[in-house]
Amino acid sequence: MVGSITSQQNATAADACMAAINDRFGGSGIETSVPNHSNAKKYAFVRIVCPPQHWIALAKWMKYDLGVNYCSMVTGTHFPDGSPERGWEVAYHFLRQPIQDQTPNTCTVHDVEALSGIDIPMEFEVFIPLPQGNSPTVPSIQRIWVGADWNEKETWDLVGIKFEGHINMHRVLNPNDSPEGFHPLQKQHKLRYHDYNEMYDDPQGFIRKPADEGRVK
Amino acid sequence: MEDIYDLRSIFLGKDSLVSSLITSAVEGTALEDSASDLSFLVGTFAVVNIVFLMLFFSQFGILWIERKAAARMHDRRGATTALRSLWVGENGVTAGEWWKMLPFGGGIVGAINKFLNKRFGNRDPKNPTVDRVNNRSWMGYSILPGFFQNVADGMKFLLKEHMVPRRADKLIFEVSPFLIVSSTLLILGIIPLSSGIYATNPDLSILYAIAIFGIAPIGVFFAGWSSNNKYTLIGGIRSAAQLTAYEIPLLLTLLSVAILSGTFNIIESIHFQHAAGSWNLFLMPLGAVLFLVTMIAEVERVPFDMPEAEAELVEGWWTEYGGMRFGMLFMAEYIRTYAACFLFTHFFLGGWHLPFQGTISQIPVLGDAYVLIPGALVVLLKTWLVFLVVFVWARFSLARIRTDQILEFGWRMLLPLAVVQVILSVVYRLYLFQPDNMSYTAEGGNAWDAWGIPMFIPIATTVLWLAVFYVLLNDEDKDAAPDRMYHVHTLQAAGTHIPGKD
Amino acid sequence: MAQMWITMGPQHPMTHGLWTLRVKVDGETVVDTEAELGYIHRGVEKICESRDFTQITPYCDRLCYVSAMTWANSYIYAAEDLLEAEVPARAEYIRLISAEIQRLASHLMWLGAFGPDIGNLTLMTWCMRDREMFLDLLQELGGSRMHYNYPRIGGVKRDMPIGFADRVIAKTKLFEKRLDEYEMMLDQSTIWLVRLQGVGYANAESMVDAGVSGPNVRAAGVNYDVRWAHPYSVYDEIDWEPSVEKPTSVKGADCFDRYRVRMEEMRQSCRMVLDALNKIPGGKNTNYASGDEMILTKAPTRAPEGATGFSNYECTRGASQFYVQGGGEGRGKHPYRVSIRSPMFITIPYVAKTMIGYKIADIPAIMGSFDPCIGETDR
Amino acid sequence: MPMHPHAKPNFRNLFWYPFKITLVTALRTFPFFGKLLGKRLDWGYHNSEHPEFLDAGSKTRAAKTSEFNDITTQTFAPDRVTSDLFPTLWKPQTVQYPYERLEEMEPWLFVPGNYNGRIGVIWETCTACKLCVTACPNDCLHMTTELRVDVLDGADGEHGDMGADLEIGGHAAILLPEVAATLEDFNHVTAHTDVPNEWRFGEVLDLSGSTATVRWNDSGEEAVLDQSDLRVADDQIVSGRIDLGRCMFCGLCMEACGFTSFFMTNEYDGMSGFSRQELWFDASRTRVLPSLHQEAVDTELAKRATKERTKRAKKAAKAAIANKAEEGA
Repeated sequence: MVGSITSQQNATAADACMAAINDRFGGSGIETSVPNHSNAKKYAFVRIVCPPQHWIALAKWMKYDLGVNYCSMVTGTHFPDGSPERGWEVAYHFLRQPIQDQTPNTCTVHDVEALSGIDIPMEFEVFIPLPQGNSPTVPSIQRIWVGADWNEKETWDLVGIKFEGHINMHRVLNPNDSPEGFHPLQKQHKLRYHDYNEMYDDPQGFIRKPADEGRVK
Repeated sequence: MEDIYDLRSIFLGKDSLVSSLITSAVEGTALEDSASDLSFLVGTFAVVNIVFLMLFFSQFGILWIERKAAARMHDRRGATTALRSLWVGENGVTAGEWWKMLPFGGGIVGAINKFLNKRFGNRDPKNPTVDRVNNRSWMGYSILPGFFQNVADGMKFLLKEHMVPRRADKLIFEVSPFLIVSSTLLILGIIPLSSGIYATNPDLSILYAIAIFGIAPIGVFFAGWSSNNKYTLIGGIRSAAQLTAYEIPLLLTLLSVAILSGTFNIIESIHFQHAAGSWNLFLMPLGAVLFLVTMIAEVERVPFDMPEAEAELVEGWWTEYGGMRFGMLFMAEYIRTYAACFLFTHFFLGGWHLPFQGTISQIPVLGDAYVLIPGALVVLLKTWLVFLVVFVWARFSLARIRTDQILEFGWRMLLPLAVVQVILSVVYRLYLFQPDNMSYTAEGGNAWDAWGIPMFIPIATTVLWLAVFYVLLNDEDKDAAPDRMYHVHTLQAAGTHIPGKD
Repeated sequence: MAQMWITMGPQHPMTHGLWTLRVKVDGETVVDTEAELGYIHRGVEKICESRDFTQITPYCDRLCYVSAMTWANSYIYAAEDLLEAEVPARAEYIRLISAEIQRLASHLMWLGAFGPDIGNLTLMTWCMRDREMFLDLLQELGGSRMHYNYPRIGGVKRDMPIGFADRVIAKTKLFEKRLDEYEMMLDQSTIWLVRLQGVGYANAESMVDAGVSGPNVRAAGVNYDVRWAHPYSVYDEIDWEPSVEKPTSVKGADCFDRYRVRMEEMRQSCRMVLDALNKIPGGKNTNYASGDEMILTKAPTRAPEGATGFSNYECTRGASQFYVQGGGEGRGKHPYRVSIRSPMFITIPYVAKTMIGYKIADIPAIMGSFDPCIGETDR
Repeated sequence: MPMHPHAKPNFRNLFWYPFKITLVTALRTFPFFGKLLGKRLDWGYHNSEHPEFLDAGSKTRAAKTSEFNDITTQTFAPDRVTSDLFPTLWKPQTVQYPYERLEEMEPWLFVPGNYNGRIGVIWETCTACKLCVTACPNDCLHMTTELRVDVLDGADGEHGDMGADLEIGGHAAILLPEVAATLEDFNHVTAHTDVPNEWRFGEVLDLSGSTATVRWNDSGEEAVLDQSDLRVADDQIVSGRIDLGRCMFCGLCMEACGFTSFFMTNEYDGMSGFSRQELWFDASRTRVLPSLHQEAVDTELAKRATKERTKRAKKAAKAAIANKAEEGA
């Protein structure tokens, strides 16, 4: 049996990451914390809140100095009722996936105890709050992580957050001929059933057509 | 040895029933002079029809064999009940009673089937709705399940719409299936079912077979090109490349058969195998293997079905064909396969001759009975066996080879081996064959003796090739593979570990 | 021949779903590719915003129809992170067992689709035959054959039925023998090897950079398995090891490596299931009533204001992630935003670029070896 | 061609192994042959290693279907039960639906309430609390009113006197014995129809002595009947009108029900139609026979009887107080 990464290793590595970020970016408005997940094994991760102007510098440093090589998820959220400085938010999730020796035909054993420093897998969560407005804009990290490419496309497509410097931005999930400015995950768009008027009287599909009414309460 | 069931002499012999009937019918009329021509015409017409009908209907056998064998190899067993579902039950006649559709003998079949179902069938009387929904209000199993599936398929194809793609080359698109099907049907013309049952017998029938086999690729390429579809285009080009590459080894293999038999005629080569005392399979196993491999490629079956690789080319050069034209192409492919099996039977398995026929036929009572077995039946059984053992088994065991690998295999492996086989055949015929010992009697000859040992050459050849086979089978470089050939870090083989203890 | 674009899809045997691969070919060689997604975009993220936390689970089942259990589990862990629910140990074991059985079923579906891609039809029926065994097991738990809706926030829907453990053991042990049969047919077949080996190389660094995950990167020697790196369920308590393929070429992993790594994962899943049944608290042949505290605890239904939940889960095709934002009291029981990270959404565009330089006949081999699933890709 | 070092295309691999394994598989499927070839081909297919495949409960359930598919005496293969269609066939095989159905061969998969089939409601115990309607993620459940006989009214035994009485203008019902007799053989899973209603409903026009005049709802005819033949019926709200076109069979409604009157039945086919309108299943179609869940009905009966008793006791106490007050006055 091969052991998994222990919670001790995990906590130590998370603290080390926080300390490193604080060393490098302390006082620039970047807040770092190490919370624990409250599910299952409650392992620790690094949570960073970064203002958009420092984001590219932080991202480059994370990629090249902190060993964060994996951009897994970009989430945009629309807060129409939020505070003026947080009308939108982009949440990035990164992973650190250590790549072992890639020489052909050598063995990469799962020796957990030998792992240390930036070789320990770690999870990063970066929040970038954006002010209220019609055109939320973040600098693109497409050049830093290839994995951010399609994630940013999707975030723009669904939420409408513009990624400055993103090359070849286009619709990925919505049809290519969607109207400009239509981003369905913005909160002003309400859920409705497609072609509801064939069967129902209301967009939510609660009310039947009159022919079947009468017995329904 | 001649088969005793001689259809041609019944219809075409000098004193046959047909000829005497026609002679008496036209006696005294203006046609009297051409009586022999007339009887030849009528007799040939009858023989050709009978032969083609036999070949056609026996072809259901291979489709059925393939389906059933596939089910076994796939580890599933399901009844196909297509024809039964076509029957919409009315007035108490239900879909289950499919035997009522038979032209005659339905009562007996039905009684047997009912007995079997009563004895072995599902005895659930409680599913009337399900059975009604499926038009099967009497449930159970049938004899020969799925045998008529192909009839049902054909009926379905006939009912489908025929479409020509927009901007396709309509003339060529329509013509090429007929080119393929008609050229394929021509092959059946020279295939004998026994020494007395064949449609025609040209002197150079082996060459004729090769020539006809070479026509269909042109149709295939036409079909691929004319469909105005990129998939069919690529499929057609692949097909052309592949068929060209495999024609040549095939030709060389058949040439070596011809060299060994000393004839270009199929029937004569079968007679030769009996007269010389050994089937060609035991004299040229390499040739047999080459013939099968090239034939699998010629009929585009797995593992050489790149031209119609459904994973990337949808259906290859067939893609745009629908309805009965698709059905005809499908049928043509199976007829080609069937013809390939027949040719293998005739060239390598002694045609209508039973195993050890020469020896056993000399035994007083048993021998007489042995010879009574119809040659056509023997040919069909051998053909079906070849189809089952080679074509079906390979199809369901192997994957598909890439185009470049197919061509490389054809040009670099099969072609040199075919040349080797030609040389071997020449050597056998010139130096090891003893024509004096040939005998065309029922007993058969013994032309492959050496040093006084009867049948030494075929036995030695077979043993030699079996040895080669065995060596190749165990030709594993054990030092190169100290552990498993794949090397993921699971150290224990499956099923050996005890959970929690390892 | 001049170069030409071929549009493969949205309905094409190679796509394993609904998407379009536009291929530029020069003769038989692929020169350029372009992936087009979104054909079955259903807006699951939008739907989830108007459903309460329990009602989201069946939608997450439907993200991927071949591995519904893992996707539902993935969501459940995010929701538990958000709602701070405690899960009983027995429920965690049952979740692990169900997820690993689902992984077996999903990998069998992959292998069954991969076989016809290479041209071996027998493989498909064999895999479907064996997948039936595991679907039957999951049906006993969840009640359906595909979309189980089995895990709940704070536990699972119902306990294992009596006799379930015996059936799991019998079927798993049989399946380990069947795996040997598969290897006999595939690993020992030269045609299978020459079709897969040396085809579809993908480098470890480039894959990690592009966001490819799961078995696809483990095939290239990257030792990252979420179950190992961030053990979420009880994966750190049972006997298993991540299946990581040794790199064989500087070019990275080929189709054969990816095939091998999944075959080994199936072995590991069998091992995990058998071991978990031995170690499960409460015993394998007991059956607690639905709602018993051994299998389900009462979880809060309303999320704290501004709280977020995140789960990183080793799905059958890679790391699936859910990010759930709670809406607080104002939003009632509904989440404010549910974001789904599908491993295949990022992988498919990457794979499309991987094909350049290989033959047309290699397209299904490469695509199939990455195991695409369009349900989760388009969401 | 780049090649794995340990995967050389030798003759054995090219020719023999893939062929061998398909041959073995094919031979194993033959009735006698596969078994005769012994353990070498067997590889644990016939469950010699794991005799504990079935638990006692599943065996009992299997015995229930032995009438038409006797699987109790058979051995089981881990991937499929062997069939008795050909007793010699020792091979897992395709279940030949609709000739055979899975629930007959593998009854442990289809425990009532375990399988997520079409929803079914026991009217008798439904309290119209709407929990199921709120739990439905797709809004496919609706409430509807049905005429029904309350479990409490005219119940036998200890709760017999707790039900309501017939009253003019109210509804009455009479038991149709011939329909009730067919219910015993009624199979939800294969019938695909409404459960036949064993009650005939009518409106009470007049009550005189021990007889009652009733106008039947179905025919409009009037009839004079003995009151003891009639049961009190009521127009009550039940859940369970369902738009099957939207249902995703998640089973959340079943879990939401606090009265165990909501079930997922074992019906998995026959839920199709030519229009979306046909997919609206009425409450009569989703009704589950109470006899299938007699325990739940009995529990609910006892619960309601207790409630009724408390109610009556309270009423009596109130009346007593009022009486006392009157007396005092």
